[in-house]
Amino acid sequence: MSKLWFDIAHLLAGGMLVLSFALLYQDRIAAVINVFAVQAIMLSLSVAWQALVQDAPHLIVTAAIALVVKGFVIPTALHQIIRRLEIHREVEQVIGSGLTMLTGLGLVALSILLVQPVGEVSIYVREDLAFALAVILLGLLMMITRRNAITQVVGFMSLENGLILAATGAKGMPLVVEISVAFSILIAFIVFGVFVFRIRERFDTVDVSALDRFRGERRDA
Amino acid sequence: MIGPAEAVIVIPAVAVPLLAGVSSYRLGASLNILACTLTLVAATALLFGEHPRSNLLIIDDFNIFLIILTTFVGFTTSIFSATYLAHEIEIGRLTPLFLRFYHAMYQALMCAMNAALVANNIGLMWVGVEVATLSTVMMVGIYRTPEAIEAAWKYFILGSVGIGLAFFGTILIYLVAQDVVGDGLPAMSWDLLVKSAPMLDPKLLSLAFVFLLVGYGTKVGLAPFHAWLPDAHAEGPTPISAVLSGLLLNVALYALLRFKMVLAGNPAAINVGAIMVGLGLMSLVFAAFMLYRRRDIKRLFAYSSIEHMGIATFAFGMGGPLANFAGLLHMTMHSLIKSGIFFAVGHIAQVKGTQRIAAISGISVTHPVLAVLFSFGVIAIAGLPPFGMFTSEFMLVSSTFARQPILSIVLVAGLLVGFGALILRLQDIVFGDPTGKAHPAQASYVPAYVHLMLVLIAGLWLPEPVVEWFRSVAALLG
Amino acid sequence: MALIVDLLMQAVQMALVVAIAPVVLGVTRKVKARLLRRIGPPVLQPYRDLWKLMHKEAVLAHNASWIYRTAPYLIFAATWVAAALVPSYASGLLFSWSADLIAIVALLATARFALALAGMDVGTAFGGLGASREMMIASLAEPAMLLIVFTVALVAGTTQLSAIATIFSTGSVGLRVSLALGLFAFLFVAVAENARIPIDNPATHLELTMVHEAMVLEYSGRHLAVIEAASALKLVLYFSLIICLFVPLGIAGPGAGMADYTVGIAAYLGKLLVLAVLLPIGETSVAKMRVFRYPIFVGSAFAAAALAVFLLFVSKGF
Amino acid sequence: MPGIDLPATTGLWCVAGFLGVAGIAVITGRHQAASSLIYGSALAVALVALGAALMAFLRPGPPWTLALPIGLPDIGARFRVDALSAFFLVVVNLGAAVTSLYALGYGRHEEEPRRVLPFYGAFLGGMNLVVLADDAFTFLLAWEFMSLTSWAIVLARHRDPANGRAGFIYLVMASFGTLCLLLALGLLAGPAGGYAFETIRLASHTPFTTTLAVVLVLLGAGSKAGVVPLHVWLPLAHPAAPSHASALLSGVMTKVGIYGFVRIVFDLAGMPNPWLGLVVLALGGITAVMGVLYALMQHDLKRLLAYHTVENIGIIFIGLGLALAFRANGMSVAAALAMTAALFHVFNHSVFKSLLFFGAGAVLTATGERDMERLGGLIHRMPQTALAFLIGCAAISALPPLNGFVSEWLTFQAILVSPDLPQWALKLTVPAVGALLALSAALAAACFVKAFGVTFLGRPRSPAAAAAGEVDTFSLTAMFLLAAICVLAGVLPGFIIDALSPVTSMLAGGTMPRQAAVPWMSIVPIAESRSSYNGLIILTFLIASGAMTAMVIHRFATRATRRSAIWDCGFPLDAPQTQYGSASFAMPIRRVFGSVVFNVHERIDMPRPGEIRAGSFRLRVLDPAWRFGYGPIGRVVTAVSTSLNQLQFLTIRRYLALVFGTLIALLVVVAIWR
Repeated sequence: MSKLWFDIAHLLAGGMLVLSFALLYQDRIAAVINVFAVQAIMLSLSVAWQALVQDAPHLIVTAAIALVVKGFVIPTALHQIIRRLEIHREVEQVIGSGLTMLTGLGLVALSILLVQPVGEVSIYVREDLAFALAVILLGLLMMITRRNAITQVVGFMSLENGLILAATGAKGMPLVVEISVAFSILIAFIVFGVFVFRIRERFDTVDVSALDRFRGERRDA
Repeated sequence: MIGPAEAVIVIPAVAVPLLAGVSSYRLGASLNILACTLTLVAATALLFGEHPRSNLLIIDDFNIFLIILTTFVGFTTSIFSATYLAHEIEIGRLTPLFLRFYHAMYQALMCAMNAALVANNIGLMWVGVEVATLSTVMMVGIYRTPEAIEAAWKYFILGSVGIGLAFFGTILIYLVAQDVVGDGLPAMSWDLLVKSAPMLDPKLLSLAFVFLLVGYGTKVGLAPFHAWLPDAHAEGPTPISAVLSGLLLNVALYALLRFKMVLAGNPAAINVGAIMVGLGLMSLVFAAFMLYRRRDIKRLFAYSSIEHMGIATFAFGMGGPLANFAGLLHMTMHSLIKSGIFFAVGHIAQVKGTQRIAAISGISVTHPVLAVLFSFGVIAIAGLPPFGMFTSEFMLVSSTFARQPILSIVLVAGLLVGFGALILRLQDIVFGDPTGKAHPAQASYVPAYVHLMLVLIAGLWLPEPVVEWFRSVAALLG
Repeated sequence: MALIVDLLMQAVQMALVVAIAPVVLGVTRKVKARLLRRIGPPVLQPYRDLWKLMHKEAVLAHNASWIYRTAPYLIFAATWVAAALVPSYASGLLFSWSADLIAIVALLATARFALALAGMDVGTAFGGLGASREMMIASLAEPAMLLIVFTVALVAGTTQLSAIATIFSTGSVGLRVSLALGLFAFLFVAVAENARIPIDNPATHLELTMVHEAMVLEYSGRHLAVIEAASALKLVLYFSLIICLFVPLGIAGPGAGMADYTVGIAAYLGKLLVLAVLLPIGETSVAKMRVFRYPIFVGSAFAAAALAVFLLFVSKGF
Repeated sequence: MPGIDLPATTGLWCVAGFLGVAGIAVITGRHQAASSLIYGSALAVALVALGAALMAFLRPGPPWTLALPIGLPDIGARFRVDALSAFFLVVVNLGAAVTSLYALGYGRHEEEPRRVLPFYGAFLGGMNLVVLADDAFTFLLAWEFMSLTSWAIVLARHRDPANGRAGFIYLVMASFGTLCLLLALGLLAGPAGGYAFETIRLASHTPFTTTLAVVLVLLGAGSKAGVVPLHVWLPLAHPAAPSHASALLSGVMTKVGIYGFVRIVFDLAGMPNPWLGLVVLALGGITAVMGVLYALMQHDLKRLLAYHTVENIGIIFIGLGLALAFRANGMSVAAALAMTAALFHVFNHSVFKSLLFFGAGAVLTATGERDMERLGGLIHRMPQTALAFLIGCAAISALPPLNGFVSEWLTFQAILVSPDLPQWALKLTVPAVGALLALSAALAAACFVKAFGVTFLGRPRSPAAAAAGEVDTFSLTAMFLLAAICVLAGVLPGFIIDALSPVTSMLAGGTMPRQAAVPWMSIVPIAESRSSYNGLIILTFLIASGAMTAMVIHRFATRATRRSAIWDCGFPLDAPQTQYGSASFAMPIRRVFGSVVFNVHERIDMPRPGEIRAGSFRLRVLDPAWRFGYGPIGRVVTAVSTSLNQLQFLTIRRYLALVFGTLIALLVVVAIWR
């Protein structure tokens, strides 16, 4: 296929990476959710593009799921939650965003370093892979640098975006659709959990006020 | 027509909706046992006849004994859980509605684990492991106590991250294999992967393994990915602790080993052994020290599971026929003993009405039979003869010292530290003046005794076929 | 015929040591008295004492056990057997090989064991006091003694007393540093073992200082007689040890004739007399020690003997 | 040919028999007559085993071997009876038989027989199996099984927290030992895993391997035997068990530990360097003196005996160390002498230590007291026990003409040969060790004067002691049997020495001169000119001269005897506390050695005259092994576990951070690695 097609694929993947950085940078929850929605849409675009490139129609399903579930349903749900829990102005970071950014850059460098040296695998898959890996690592980074449950969920979801990106990048990989469905269910569970257990603050406890005394084997037991 | 290999997946799968529909918990429990029995029968049927490989399923020396082990422990646990849950219902800790859910999830778990074991496809195996994780998450939280929910939540989050990383590793493996084996299912099937291992790109392979190690290592409970394990064991219902420790950890380790086989076939790939040795030793030593400060009896044995998974991982990391043999034996013995211990612990916690070690003492006075059962279990898990774990630790330590004296010193130190903690708690619980209630436990000791009997036999004599399986697998593991 | 003679000689040896033991004691007492400007009892007084004791009734405490009654005989027997095995006037006697120097030391330990038990039998404060102090002293004196045995054995290449005597009497050994040290140590040990000043005073009954007397405090009559005889015998035994280890001159070797034997006996008696005179001189020239200074006294003997042994291990030349 | 493996087969059947006895005990444990049944059948099995062992020991042929298709795959479970194992089988089963006999009476007083009976048979079986085993796996399995069963017996009186502590320390130390042996055998077997002793024996080991293995075995077997500073568990665990079990633990199981040492070091590990002999020697000397000093400080009769076991182990190790040194220098006769001395002492100690523990058990059943400060005057109440115990005391104090003296005498003779050793360090160590040995012998005498004097002589110090009564016939029979052996082995040592010669020729490559050839049945270590000893004649002389004296006295003296009150220098106090007790007896020796060896704290509170309050005397003796060895280790473990324990309470985010960190680290590794 012509080079252009790959460049577009790269563009989309690169766009996701940039959005991951935006996620890291953002510290107001509402904004974070919006950025994530954009990333999800970007993902669905790139998946759709892959479907076109690999002429694998079933990938369209994945793209659709990504668009609908992660682009619209979940963001709206999250917006509702934060409104319900009155934390939409919450600003919470463990380490300053500047440092986070630097770490993020380091991670990107690392992932490129890891994937770059070319083997038999065709070049563009490689570079796609580098982007995907970077997105994953950044998502993980986001999960551990945010105290707020919602932002952590978002971090996990962007990690999962990276996974889908990689999976769809792998030509002719079976079960991709099923797996993306499974992941969406998983995320639904998490969001559901956040909602039901009313996790206001962090993943540490289901409910700070009620549970600090209940963490397994308290020191003072 | 479905052969036994498919049956071990299909039977539980069918049982799931069935059990979800049954309202009477007695009927549910017996149906549960029935399903497990059928699965066990199907599994034993695997011993006979040929099993043609497909791109999805495969039966070879490696997974056949694990399948039988899994179905067997699943079966005994189902018997145990019947009596256990009856008691839980009595004291009103659970409602029949939850039991319906519980039984369904139990079968889902069995189905998932069997799927992961018989899968010839890394994707299918991944799905199996993840479904198993989710179903156990459900059951860990079933008591709805704040601790239980918190434990389930921790398990859920850490598990999901593990899922993600493992999946990325799987994708990488596919990508690597794709160029050699070709697109689609073949590029994901074990036997082809192992066969074509030498041609695969070593660098990407190593990268993939790192993700798989972290992903599945979280399931195995290796330190520092272990955090979910102790709480999940301590807060969930005891039968689930039994299958978690006894089976799920094994399945995850099995997955890791399959990938190790692939890398072992590729000399240019990174030295997996060193990494596994490091993680194994870390888990062993860490868990050994953690054992001392445990106040909750189930959490205590959860940490001992971490310790033993560490030992097994260390063994496979060392490699070589003896160490691999020891590792396989260790896996097997651990799942039998540990589930047996959890049976005993469950009964103890029920009769004493608490899981706090400080509140349990002198059960050899009040419940001699239970005490003997428990003591034998702990003695076996501590690696004392004449039980099977002594054999595996004998092979491991002795063969290691001849090759890596320093490592084996660390290993021995860790073993000794853990040993001390276990014996200390054993004496606290079994001996001394009795505390708490003395009323007889209504419990079925049979499953636990069967487990210990098997372990005892294995300690004195290993059947020929088992030795053969272990040998061939050990050779493959390199 | 030869066997008869041998048996006879052995018997003579046994009879001899028993017979002369009291008089040796008597001599030491007489000399000591003289040194203190006293007339002192006649030399044969010990015999009279024994005879008197034998004809007094024995008074036993109500709770005295059979150990109390048999101990004196066991003590005497052990000491006697030991004394009989030390070549006095002739080496290579019939039974001399039945026990070597180590065994003789051990026989004395047996006697001490019995004595200490006898002291504890009645259950008085003094008995226990004596026993415990006796064992404390012994625990230092016995190793010293054994090290002396090592010294001699390493020089002579044997622990067989008569063999040692034979070798030394030839004078081929010459003067040795190690043996000098050994002698020095041996004298200390002998003083300690025989309850002489400065360790113990056989004449005193001042409760807090006595050791040997404290153990036999309850004894009376014939039992006391036997014990007294045994301690006299022990003194002779140590004298004979000194004689045959360090001055074995004039001792009758194996296969000697009557003449040699008579010479031997004469020489032996002469040497005994000299020692019996020397001992009190030494005793009167020092003062009694405090109980807890014993370790230093006996310890010095131990040290000397140990030094001797080390020297010999390093080189046979010393 | 048929019957060639008869002893091995019989041995295995006896092991099965012992296990069967254990099985019966599990079934019939509740029943009244259970204890008689169990101990009776154990006695029967032990006698059979003893017979087989004696047959193998006295009629030495080629080793009898046997392999069963169990245990490790391919290697199987191998068994072998050669001269060495035959000797130890005799020791083990002699102890087992006599103990079972004793227990027929003693066992009746057991309040919770179900906590003892099942493990008794298993324990005996385990010990036999250790000696029979001929491959590393079987050996260690039996070894650990032995520890495990004895641990259960130690915990029979589990309600006393002190016993719980004892059991814990015991099992941990035991498993430490097993791990050391495991490492040693693994090293000798090599990475290929040639675990059969035959393979190890034939393999050629590098000097480094041998040295390392010997050191590890010294740790492993030494901890089982009770070598200082690995002895701490012993004085805790041995007294905690019921007395007949204590006898087995102290008298027999420690010997199995010695067997492990001898088997691996002399038979399997190849030819070690003479310096190792020096190490073993020095350890032995230290162990002997420390052991007896600790023993002297004890006031608990059984603990005193347990500590004294440590001393005897030290003496045995002195012999073994000398044997190592001599063998390494090719002085085979001297090596044989030292080895014989050690093994002879193994036999002797198993006999008289069992006897003494039986005595202690008898006292315990009669009075319910172990504390010597509350005993006394028992010789009137239980004369037969007293007599047997006295013989035991005399024998263990190495007094002629009993057996203890013979083995110590042989050890001294071995020391006297050592100037011929070439190595200077050895030249200088051996005399020092000789001095230590002499010291320990003398202290042992003091120790047992105290043990017997305070317990059996004097006046009763408690009503329980005053009301005691003689024990049953079974116990007495057992005790007098052992006493008789003490005397016999003392007066006729030649036979045992000759019987040991196949062992020494196998392990030391030489033998002592044949004693049967020596006239008058005296024994000769090297040559008659050097030294000889004849217990028989000594005994005859003692009896003869004693009898003669008695006759003379009774002929010429008055027989008149009067019983009266104690004189006690004129002011007798009838309070039994005025007697010398355990602490006061040991006081002078404590003053001499105590301050040096261990920090003794004496607190004396003396009321001034006229004050109306009780005076008090407090004594605390601390074992330095605790202060400098085990205390710190325990503290370290606690500290580490406490600091690590915080990882139990992190937040999920932190746990995720851990995962993330590890992942990144591994990724970096991969990145660098290529």
